[in-house]
Amino acid sequence: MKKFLVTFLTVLLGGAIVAGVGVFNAVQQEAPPVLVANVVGTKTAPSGEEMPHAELYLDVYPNSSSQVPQPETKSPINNLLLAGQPFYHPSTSLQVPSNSLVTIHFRQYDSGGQIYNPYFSKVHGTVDGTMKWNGEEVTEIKPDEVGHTFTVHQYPESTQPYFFMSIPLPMNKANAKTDKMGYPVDPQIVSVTFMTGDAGSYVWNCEFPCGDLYQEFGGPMQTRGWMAGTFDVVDA
Amino acid sequence: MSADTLIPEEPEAPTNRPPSMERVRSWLQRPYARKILILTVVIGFLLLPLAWLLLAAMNQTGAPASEIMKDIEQTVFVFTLVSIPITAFVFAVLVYSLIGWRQISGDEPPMQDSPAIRTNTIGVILWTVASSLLAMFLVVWGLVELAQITANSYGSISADEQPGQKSSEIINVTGQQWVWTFEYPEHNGLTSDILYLPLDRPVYFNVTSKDVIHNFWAVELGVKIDANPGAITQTGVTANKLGTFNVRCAELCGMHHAFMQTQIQVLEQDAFDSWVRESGGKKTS
Amino acid sequence: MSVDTAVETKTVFGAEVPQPPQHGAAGGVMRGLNFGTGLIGGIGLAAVAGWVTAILTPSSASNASFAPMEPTYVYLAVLLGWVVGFMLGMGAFVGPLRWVVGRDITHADAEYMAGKDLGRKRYWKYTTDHKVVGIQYLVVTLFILGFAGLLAMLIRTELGMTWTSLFTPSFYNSMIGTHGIAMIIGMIVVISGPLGNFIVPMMIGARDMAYPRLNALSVWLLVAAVPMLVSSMFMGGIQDGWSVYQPLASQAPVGMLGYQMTIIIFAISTAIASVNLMTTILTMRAKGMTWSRTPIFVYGIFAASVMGLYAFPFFQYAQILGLTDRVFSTSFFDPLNGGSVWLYENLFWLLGHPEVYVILIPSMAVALELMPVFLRKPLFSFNFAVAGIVGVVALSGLVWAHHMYMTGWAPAANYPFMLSTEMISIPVGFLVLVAIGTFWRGTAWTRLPLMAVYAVIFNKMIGGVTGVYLSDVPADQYFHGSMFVVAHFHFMLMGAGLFGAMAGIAFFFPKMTGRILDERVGSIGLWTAFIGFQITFISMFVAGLQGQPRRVLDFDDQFNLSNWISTIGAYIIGIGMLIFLSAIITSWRSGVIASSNPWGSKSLEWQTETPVPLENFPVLPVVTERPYNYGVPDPYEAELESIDEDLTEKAGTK
Amino acid sequence: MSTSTLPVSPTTGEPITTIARRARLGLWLLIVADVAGTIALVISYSYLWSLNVNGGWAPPGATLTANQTNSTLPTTPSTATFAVEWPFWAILFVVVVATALMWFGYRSARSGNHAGLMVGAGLSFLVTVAALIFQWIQMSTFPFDAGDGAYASAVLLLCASNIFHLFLLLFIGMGIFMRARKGLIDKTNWYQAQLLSYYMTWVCIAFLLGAILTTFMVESPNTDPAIFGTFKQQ
Repeated sequence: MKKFLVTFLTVLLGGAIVAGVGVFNAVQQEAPPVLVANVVGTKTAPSGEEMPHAELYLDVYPNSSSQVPQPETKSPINNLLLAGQPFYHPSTSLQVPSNSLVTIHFRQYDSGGQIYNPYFSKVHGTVDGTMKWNGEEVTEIKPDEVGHTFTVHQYPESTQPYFFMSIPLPMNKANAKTDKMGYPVDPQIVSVTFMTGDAGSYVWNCEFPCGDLYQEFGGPMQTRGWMAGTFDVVDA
Repeated sequence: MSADTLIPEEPEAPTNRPPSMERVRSWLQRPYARKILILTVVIGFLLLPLAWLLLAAMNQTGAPASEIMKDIEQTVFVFTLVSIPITAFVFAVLVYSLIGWRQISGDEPPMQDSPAIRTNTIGVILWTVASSLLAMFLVVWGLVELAQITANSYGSISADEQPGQKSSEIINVTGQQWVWTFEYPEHNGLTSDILYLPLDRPVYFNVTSKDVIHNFWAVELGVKIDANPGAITQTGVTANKLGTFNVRCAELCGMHHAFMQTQIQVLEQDAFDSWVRESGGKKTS
Repeated sequence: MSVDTAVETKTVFGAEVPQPPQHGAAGGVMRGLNFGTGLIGGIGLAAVAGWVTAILTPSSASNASFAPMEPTYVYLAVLLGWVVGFMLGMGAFVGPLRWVVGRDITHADAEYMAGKDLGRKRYWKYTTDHKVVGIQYLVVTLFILGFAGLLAMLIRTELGMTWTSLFTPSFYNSMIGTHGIAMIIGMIVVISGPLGNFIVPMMIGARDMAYPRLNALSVWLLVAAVPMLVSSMFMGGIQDGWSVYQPLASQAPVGMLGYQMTIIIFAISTAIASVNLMTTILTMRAKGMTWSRTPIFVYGIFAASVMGLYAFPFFQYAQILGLTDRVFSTSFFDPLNGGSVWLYENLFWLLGHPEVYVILIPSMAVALELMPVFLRKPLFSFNFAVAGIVGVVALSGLVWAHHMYMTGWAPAANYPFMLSTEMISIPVGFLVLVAIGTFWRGTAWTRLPLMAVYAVIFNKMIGGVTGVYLSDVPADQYFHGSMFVVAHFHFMLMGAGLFGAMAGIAFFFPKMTGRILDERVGSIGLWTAFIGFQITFISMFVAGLQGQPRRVLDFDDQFNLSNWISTIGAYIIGIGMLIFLSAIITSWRSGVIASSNPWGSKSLEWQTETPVPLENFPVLPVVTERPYNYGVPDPYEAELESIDEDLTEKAGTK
Repeated sequence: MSTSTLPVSPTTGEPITTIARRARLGLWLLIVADVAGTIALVISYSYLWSLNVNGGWAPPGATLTANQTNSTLPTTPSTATFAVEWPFWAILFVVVVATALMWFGYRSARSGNHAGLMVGAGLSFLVTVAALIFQWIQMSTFPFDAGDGAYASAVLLLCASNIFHLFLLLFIGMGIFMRARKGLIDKTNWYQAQLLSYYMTWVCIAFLLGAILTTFMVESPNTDPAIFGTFKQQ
């Protein structure tokens, strides 16, 4: 019987190791806390229908400093390897209500340049296909003046509605006035309004190459909490 | 119970049969030979539904939407049928070896040895010929199908049918981490994140990538080709079914590889034209 | 003779042998070195190298795409420091340096290094005895497989729990990459390492391997390589699958260096091990052991060594080129500056496909080797078994591009590669024929090793048939890059490979450890794993047929069911493997003491006593008969002959 | 001499001829692995040469014009020029000389001419050092850096492979010389010198391959490759 006890213990120990490593890594790699878009009233959709209206505020920083907070992460190696890289703030895990109009306000503090694919210098998927840039309604910006993009795209589930939205965030010019930490005093203000359908889970990432390594698409571009994240549409 | 050690009944006196037939007949009279053959047939019939089950799984989201996909399914079907007999035979021997021929357990090595069959010329020749023929069949089938599929896509189209002809449509597919974009160069460079295809018209895809390797997989259309950075790969298809289909990326391309998916909308020609007009593309043809 | 002093002599195997001068006690500096000093040397030198590099590298150093280079340089220095320091601490450089200065090793030195009178300590040292190396390989391999298996469990957990996601996509990608390459490394060595080193010299009647010190080098290089792979998990990981296709690999965090260094070192280890095994087999077979009297297992190991020898350098160079791309900004795989992604794929798969057979052929050879013992009859058509192995080796180098059907690198090349790939089913079919023929009318002694062989043949059939779909370009156009491929190669590498390794370990366990592997617990483990295996990978076939791409952590709802079942199966495999592991552990510690030949086998390795003495055979054996000389005259053959006689008589009387 | 028995290995007691036979086989097999690695480099060079991806195989001293590149990408096309080809042949010549000297040393050892062995092994060692220095000078004076496109990368790695080979030769050559000095290599036990001669011969072939590549495969045959990230040809 003793050998069966040993067997049982081996299985138990093996399971415990797997569970332990799994939990440890899951905690280590946990996504940043969810940022919820709060419903702030109603708004008229282009169809004339009154819909709930929610708002969300996001900032894009070129790097972390004492003036701006750190990206939310529990992974020490990410903090080490991605120091000085751009990130979205306050969170990259976003949640918006379904069947409503959502407005996201961006403040963009980073510089930028030429985007690979001019498709992403245009506005896609918003109400009227426009965005408000420093108070002005535009449908696209110059491909060589892009700072970042906010591109939400399809989650691989066919049961949820197709959703694609891409917004270019213009860059701050090199001669822009900066404060003593090097951030622009007047960041690029962009706000977009879009309509959500039924509930679903999506992901978003930046399509402007602002990371490091090959094609400047490594590092922060491939790390949630920096330039990519989740985008959940949930029933209120 | 050891049926095999029993010598079968006295063989019938040979009549006019050729000697080889006599040997085969004598072989078939052995109890295990018949049982294995029966087992092979039974297992074969048990495996037979696989040929349809595989297709059912492949068609879970709908029947093939192109000639290419139909060819692929046909290939899968035929290959399944062809491999069933040989699989069934091997499984039959495995099963019979466990339950038919005498088996023993215990801690000590068995006292009695089994028959010392070092080889069997007829069996070996049969197997070699059969497996070579099977392999040949698979190769020939594959080559013919491949030529056919290639003809249905970009590769071997004759000059007068090359893209640029009125009947066809060119689409430039760009893979980029982690979004597909589709450009319609014949329509004023119209670009879209959903792949719109006209029904029953050949479409040619030029595929490339702006960063790493992606794989453009139009699942229900049976189209698959890598999007390579620094190179243009070409393929094509004629969609023959209306509906919404899937594009998935089939080559690991970084963090959001699992999410690099989009839709294919196959539209009637009218609907396609009006989509082109509404999206700001110029109808050139 | 130029040496004029009186030469000491020593009696070695009955012969008076002159000895070079002995410097100090036997073993020299090796007396003070062991695994502990290896660790101290490795970690110490790694720390020093990393620290110096950190000081020397300006923190502003960056490459053309703004990547900060400091972590890269420091990590690379740490890895190099670890390898050099570890091998230094183990004493790997003592032999070469003594050779250069002309202080040749004496017989006493050699005996010390072979672990004579060292007891258990010899397992922790740079020991040259092939039996010690075999055990070291076994333990290292079990660790590698355990690590990779742990990752497999985590991967399946993520895929099964469709309602929640445990890991970020980056970490998930890094897990699949590390799982893949760790399994590949583990599976490549799992048979040719432990069994190849421990058993093959005894099987051919030799006293040791041809190059005992290279043998020790190969196992300790493996030990040096694997921690680098594990460390890469903590440096951002390998987020690119086991094949680390470029240029995606150039985007991975610095952990990629861990992968590249692991492969570079592992390839050296493999090349050395291959040379050693091949030379041993070619030159050290016992008197009378002609090629037709050589057991099939030896052929299998030889074939694996041949393929490993010519294929691994391609992989190694692919990683060297990738490493220079990352560290020195060269552009072999960077298409912006003239590099080609197809170059990487070609170099990689030039290894990649032979490597599959490096895993499979030894496993099939183990199956064929132990079938005659348990069925008490000779191997059916020995020549066909050899022909099958030779055919696979010959074709293995000509089929690599079937992994690249869909890359578009050369559409016209798909035709010949489809031809060569489907041709390979003929030699593989020979091996199946030999297995079938050996089962034919055999009295099965249904012990654990034989049962594992049944599992191998069964899985091999499924893997082989599904491989036919993938070898066909039109069908591959649907299956390429889908879960179908994953299921297929798990059937081959795990279903045939790993179960074959389990058969081999169970079979040779009494010779290696002196104890019998517990039949009951081992069988429970084996069958649990087998059932779990079928559940996991058959439902993975279904997922692939439905159209699920591989290496995704999130998927459409329609794949939920098959993934969920697959995950349950994976847990069953995990439990089964742990049970099997516990059988190994308990039997090793306190199993039934084995006699020297518990299976009643006729091959040479069982004729020596257990535990095996240092020199294996006090007197080298002489082989006088073919292997697998089991069996009794066949009653049916007599019957057939009588029919033939009757017929000739009839023909004569006509 | 005739009375002395056949020399045997001090560790296993086997005749030295057996050991030599085994070592020769092992060397041939190691050379197979080395050949495979070198072929990987040859494949890399010729593959990149034939493809000229994105026009990145060094255009000799010229830059691509604006409409020839993909202006959306943050990359500067290579401005490298091709290397001078004669140093490859010169270094090959030096290595051949070293090899010939080693062969002379080995043949001398076989015929019992100890002085010849010492001269051959010693001079071969020195010439190998010279080859290493030449190779290093060539590598450090190329008109390009590692980052200057595919041609630069391929050539530099060929040279690095050469340097690796030369270092190996130095190590073994030093050993042969020291052992010859100690009298460990003589008329009856010469196989290690033979092994080095064999290996050096292969190294010459590897150098020759490099020289052939860099001489005869310079300008890429593909003059209008696709432009990265676009559907245009150059």
